[in-house]
Amino acid sequence: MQEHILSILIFFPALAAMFGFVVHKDSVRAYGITVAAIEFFLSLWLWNLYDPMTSGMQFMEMAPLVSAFGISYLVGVDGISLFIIILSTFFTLIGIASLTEKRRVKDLIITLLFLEMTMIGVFAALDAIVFYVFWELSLIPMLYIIGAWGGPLRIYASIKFFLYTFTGSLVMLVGMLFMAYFYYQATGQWSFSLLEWYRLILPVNIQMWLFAAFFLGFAIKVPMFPFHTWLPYAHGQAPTIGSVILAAILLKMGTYAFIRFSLPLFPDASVAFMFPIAIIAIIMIVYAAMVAYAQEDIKQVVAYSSISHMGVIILGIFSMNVEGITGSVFLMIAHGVVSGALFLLVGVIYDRRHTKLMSEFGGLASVMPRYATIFGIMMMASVGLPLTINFVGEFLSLLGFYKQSHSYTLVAGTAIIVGAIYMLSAYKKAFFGTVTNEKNKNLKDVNRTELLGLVPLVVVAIWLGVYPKPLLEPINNSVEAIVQLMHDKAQTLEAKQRIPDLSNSAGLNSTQEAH
Amino acid sequence: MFEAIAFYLFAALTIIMFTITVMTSQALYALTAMAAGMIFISAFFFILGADFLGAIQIIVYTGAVMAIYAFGMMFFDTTRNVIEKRSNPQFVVVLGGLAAVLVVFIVLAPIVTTNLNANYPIDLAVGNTQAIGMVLFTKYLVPFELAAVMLLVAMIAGIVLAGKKMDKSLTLMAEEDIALMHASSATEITQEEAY
Amino acid sequence: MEVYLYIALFAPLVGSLFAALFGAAPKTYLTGIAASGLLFTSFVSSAILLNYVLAGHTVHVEMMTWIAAGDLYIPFGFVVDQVSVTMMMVVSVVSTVVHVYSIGYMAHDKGFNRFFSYLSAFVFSMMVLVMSDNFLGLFIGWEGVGLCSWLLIGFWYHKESATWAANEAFIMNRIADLAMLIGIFMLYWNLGSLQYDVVFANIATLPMHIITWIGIFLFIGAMGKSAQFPLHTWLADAMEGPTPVSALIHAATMVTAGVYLVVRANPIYGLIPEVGIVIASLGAFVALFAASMALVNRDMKRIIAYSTLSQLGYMFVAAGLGAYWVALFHLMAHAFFKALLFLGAGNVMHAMHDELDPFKMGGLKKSMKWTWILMTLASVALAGIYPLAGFFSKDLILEVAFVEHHYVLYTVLLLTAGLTAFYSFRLVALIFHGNERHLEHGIHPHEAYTFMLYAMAPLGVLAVIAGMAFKTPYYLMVTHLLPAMTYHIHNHTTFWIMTIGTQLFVIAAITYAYKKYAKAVKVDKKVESGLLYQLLYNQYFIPKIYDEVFSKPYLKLSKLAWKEIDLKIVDATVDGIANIIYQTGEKTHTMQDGNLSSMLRWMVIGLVVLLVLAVAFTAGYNAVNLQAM
Amino acid sequence: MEITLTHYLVLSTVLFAIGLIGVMRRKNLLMLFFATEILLNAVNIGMAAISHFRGDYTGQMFAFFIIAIAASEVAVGLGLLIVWYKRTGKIDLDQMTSMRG
Repeated sequence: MQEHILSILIFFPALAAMFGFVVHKDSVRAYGITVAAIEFFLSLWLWNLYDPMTSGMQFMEMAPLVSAFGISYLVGVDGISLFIIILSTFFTLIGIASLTEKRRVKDLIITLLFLEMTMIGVFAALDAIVFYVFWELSLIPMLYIIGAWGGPLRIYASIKFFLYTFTGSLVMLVGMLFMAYFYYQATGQWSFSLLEWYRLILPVNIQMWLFAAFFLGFAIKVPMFPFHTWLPYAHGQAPTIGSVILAAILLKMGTYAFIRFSLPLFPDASVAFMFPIAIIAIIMIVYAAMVAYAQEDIKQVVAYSSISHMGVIILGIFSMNVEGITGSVFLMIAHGVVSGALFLLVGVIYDRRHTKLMSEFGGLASVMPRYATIFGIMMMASVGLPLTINFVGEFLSLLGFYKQSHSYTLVAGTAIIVGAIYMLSAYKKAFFGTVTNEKNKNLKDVNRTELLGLVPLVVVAIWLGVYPKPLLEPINNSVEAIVQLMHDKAQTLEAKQRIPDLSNSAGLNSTQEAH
Repeated sequence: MFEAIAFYLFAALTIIMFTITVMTSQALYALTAMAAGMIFISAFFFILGADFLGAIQIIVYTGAVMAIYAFGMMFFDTTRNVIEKRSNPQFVVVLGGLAAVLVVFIVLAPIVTTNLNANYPIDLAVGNTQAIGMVLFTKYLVPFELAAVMLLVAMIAGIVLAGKKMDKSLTLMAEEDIALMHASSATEITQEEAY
Repeated sequence: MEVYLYIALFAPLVGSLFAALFGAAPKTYLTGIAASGLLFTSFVSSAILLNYVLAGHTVHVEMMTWIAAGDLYIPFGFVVDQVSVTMMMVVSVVSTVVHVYSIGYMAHDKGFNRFFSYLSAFVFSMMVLVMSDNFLGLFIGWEGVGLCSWLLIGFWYHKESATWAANEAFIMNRIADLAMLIGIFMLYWNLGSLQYDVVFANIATLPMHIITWIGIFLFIGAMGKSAQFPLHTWLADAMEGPTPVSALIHAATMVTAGVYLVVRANPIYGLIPEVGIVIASLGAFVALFAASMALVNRDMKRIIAYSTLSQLGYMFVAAGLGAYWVALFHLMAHAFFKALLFLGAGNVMHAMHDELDPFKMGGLKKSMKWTWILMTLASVALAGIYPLAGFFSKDLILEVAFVEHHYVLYTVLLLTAGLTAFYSFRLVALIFHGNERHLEHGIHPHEAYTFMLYAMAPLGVLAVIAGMAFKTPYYLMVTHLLPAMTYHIHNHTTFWIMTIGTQLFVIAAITYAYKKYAKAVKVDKKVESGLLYQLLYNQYFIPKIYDEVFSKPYLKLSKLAWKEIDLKIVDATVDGIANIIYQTGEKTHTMQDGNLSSMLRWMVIGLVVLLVLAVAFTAGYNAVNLQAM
Repeated sequence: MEITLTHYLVLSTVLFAIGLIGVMRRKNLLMLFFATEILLNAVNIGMAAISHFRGDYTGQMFAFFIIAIAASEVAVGLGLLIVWYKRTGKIDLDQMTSMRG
């Protein structure tokens, strides 16, 4: 079973979703929680089996699909994908456990389980075609969730979401095909295996084109400025569970793909595009933070804050050194936890008042103290306070990029200022002051179902902020392998210089660990 | 020399015949011109040594297809001129001409010919018909059978489609009844459209 | 000794978590007493550690790894050495006193339990800040105290002004924190470590301009926390918080963290005296600047806050001139008497039903005798009259400036000393002497609970003796770590002239203050409408300028970014592209008119287009190939 | 003067163009059918010529099947045409617009 654990992880939810159709309507919730819990424990078991000292892929499975073109079902995990997979199972569990939706619960749970399959599939896939298939498949359940359970503008939002991301991924597909064709030209064999592609050193000009093609697909998913406008609509219209999964997991697909595809495949192009992308990332950070500050709807604040944080992640990825990339991977997890929690929290108040406008609230801290406390903790985590989960990632990402450019980091660092501005002012508007709105006078504090979802998130947010080592270590090892690969593959002088060579400093590392 | 004369002669004849077919407003002229054109085309096949194909051309086109057309035209009023609304006749000619010029250009341009090997080389020792038979019943057997079935299907389809209401003979019916029949079918149509 | 270190560090955290358990529960004295008890434990542990350190040892422990990525390795490491133990003593003493005091002060507040939770959390963060053995650990504490400060300033969250002030404090501190992070980044990429010992051992190997930049960035970080100009406005506004908070956080401990940072990083600043001069000049400027605002203010707590600001300026002058131990010494002495002053102000506020305008008080010495005595004591110490604490620490800074030949700084500081004496006693005179103006408002003051006064007593004692008794042993201890510089004016005549001159100047200022305000308060309309008065009263219009130049335009810009750029440009472009495609379909669907003939024409057009493309591409391909050949 | 493949291809093209013009020009469905026959025959000439000049039977085979298809097309097409005529009494293309998009 151990050698097939990844396949089980990927297809168990889908299988369970199929069986979900025959489960009775009243017991489907319990069924969903059970399935998600089993899946979550499976993923924890995967973590337990995972060897943190190995940098390469583990639990690889291979089955040829179209052998003529070298397409095969190839999956595996390393330190980078492992925790995002666990995050996916974790959030599916939390999402189903704290589900407050009343309409067509059965369909929703089946959709979520199907979505879980696609998410894990994306992060486990090591074959470009398999990756692409899961990548696109993940759109469908999300489209369905937004379109069927969303707000009044749900059709517009879901179509925008779908078409936008779909357009990007088509360009990406073209890139993938060309990459495979190039591989064929170079080796005489077709292969879509990423691990095979890694071995290929592409000419710099081809790298540029391919990088651009992949970039569009990933950038829209992230979403990077100026391709971000689908996100506020999607979040604004999606039901709570949709926003949670979207923010926590789906956005990470883009940044994950940057690390998995763009960096190791096109090291020279990555270095060449580093500063343009850094500028985009800085725009994302500052601009999204400003827009978030101007919002009137609390969910939009969180939505734009996601964009702002994704900017930091991008910056970390393109720092091209171990500190920065490790930080950005960690920040993906961190942002998943924090933004997921914030969306859940917004959902709590939306369930009670059916509005998300901050002007409708005020003084909630005295009516709902526990809610305000949890929101406060998560807000502080989002702002990046040390000893919360976000800080570790944010610090490492910025630290990493500082190596590449001092002035850019200084500007990007304003993230910690502008982030505090919009978050604190939103918190102030919603929670502080006196209760002016009659409707808020008798609001109930968070109930047990909601706490079931929120408390684990708070625990994780603080636990990983204080003790990030269990995650950082495997991530670090895998990232080191990627950085070394990039350094070895780099052709231009600039890339050689910008990407550190770890093989020389290996001795230095061990002495440092010794003391 | 003889080949050249024959080619140019038949080329000119074919072009004239087909031009008439396309341009005339008399259906009968068009039919006749086309039948003639078909026969002239078979001449090319004979020149090219494809005797069997030439024979088929005459039999199938002039014998069968033209006969079907002739029968078909009996349903329509062929004595009158075909009245057609023309829109942008120049445009049509320019477009057709342009397509021709382009294809000619492609044909005349040096085609990169890299050792095309004949799959089924022509063996001059064997007669054309025999050779055709050899190829047709070995390599192209399945397509041949399929074509045969297709023809059968087409034949039945033609009969079924054209044979509707064949129990009523339009030639023997009184004028009023025909008008009545047309009217009822017209209402049928309007009903269908209503759906 | 490690056990004591952990007790000293984690006892406040335990207290905080314990109080947090009762966060939503109704008020129970248990939380206050437990938190105070645990802090006392922390204090005792700190004292034991102090004893240990006095014997010449230091304690350095590494609890566990925190962040390890790439070459970066940051543990939770704690060090107790001469500098940090001084801070630990200051923090634990003042916070224990403030905790006990708060049991009385907050007795009637609904958020009693919550308050103790926050307050103890603050002490924990402060302990982390001073005990950490690396820069990032310091940063944890740095942000932690920022968070607690936010929570405590906004403690009465239903007040708009309180929450606004809380956010202002947090955001302003964040601005400085960014600079500090950049400083940390520079240290890491240049030295490969953030541990104090590694950094300080290798800092001299770096090129000068990098050290300078590191020094500048770290100092900007310190400026935020210590509310130096131009990041000073939050401190006065922070007075919206409960008074014990002001005493602990915004007078004694947190705001001095900046000074602590500069002192701690003295091996860096020792290499860059030019930056030191800038720090000292800024400190002197802030000292005078803040004192001038305190002269006319009519809000008791704000006056004390400006006084704090002014004294922080003094500390930075000392630190900037390389007299690190002097800065730390003044930090300690100041913590005692300023906390005392604030707690006294708290008593007055309670008695006056939260009235803050001293012009509406007066003659309180009758009903609040002990408060009067303690506050007067604190004010005397603040003014720097022999033999109280302020004399030893503050006059020392004047001497430092003099000995180092920075006569401009010296003059400014001397002038400020006079102003300090004046506004301190203006406050004392207005509150405790003269007519009982508060009777007009129907307020009948009463003395605070006795145990609160007892709680304040240790601070009173320390304010008196801290300078006299501690100076020499402290100097001997702390110079193990800090540069041992003695500042003696060699010429005895000059020394005596200076000392006595300063004393006389200060006494003159006190006398003037008493004379002007002790009897009857005459409001001089002409002075008040004067430009200078208006300037000072409105804090040089700086908050207003910030509001106009930064806050409002930022909000406007944000609205613009959202409504105009995001919705009307970025999103509209996307929608526009979609619309173009949609419109194209809408326009061209007439092509599908169902007429076979026109469809055939379209087909032929398509054919022609394809043929053209074929010809063009073939020609292009051939051209390229021919070229290649 | 030798007749080459090119000659035949040009002739084929010219005939095809005539057919195209017919296809575009004709509004009468029956006449349109005639034009399509011309198109097919034009291609046939090309096929046979290529077969001849390349010495390969494949071209003739294609021509052969094209003829078969043309025959079927006529049978079915004419049947449909008659049905349509019986229903409407017209075989004018401009009237057939039920496929309007």
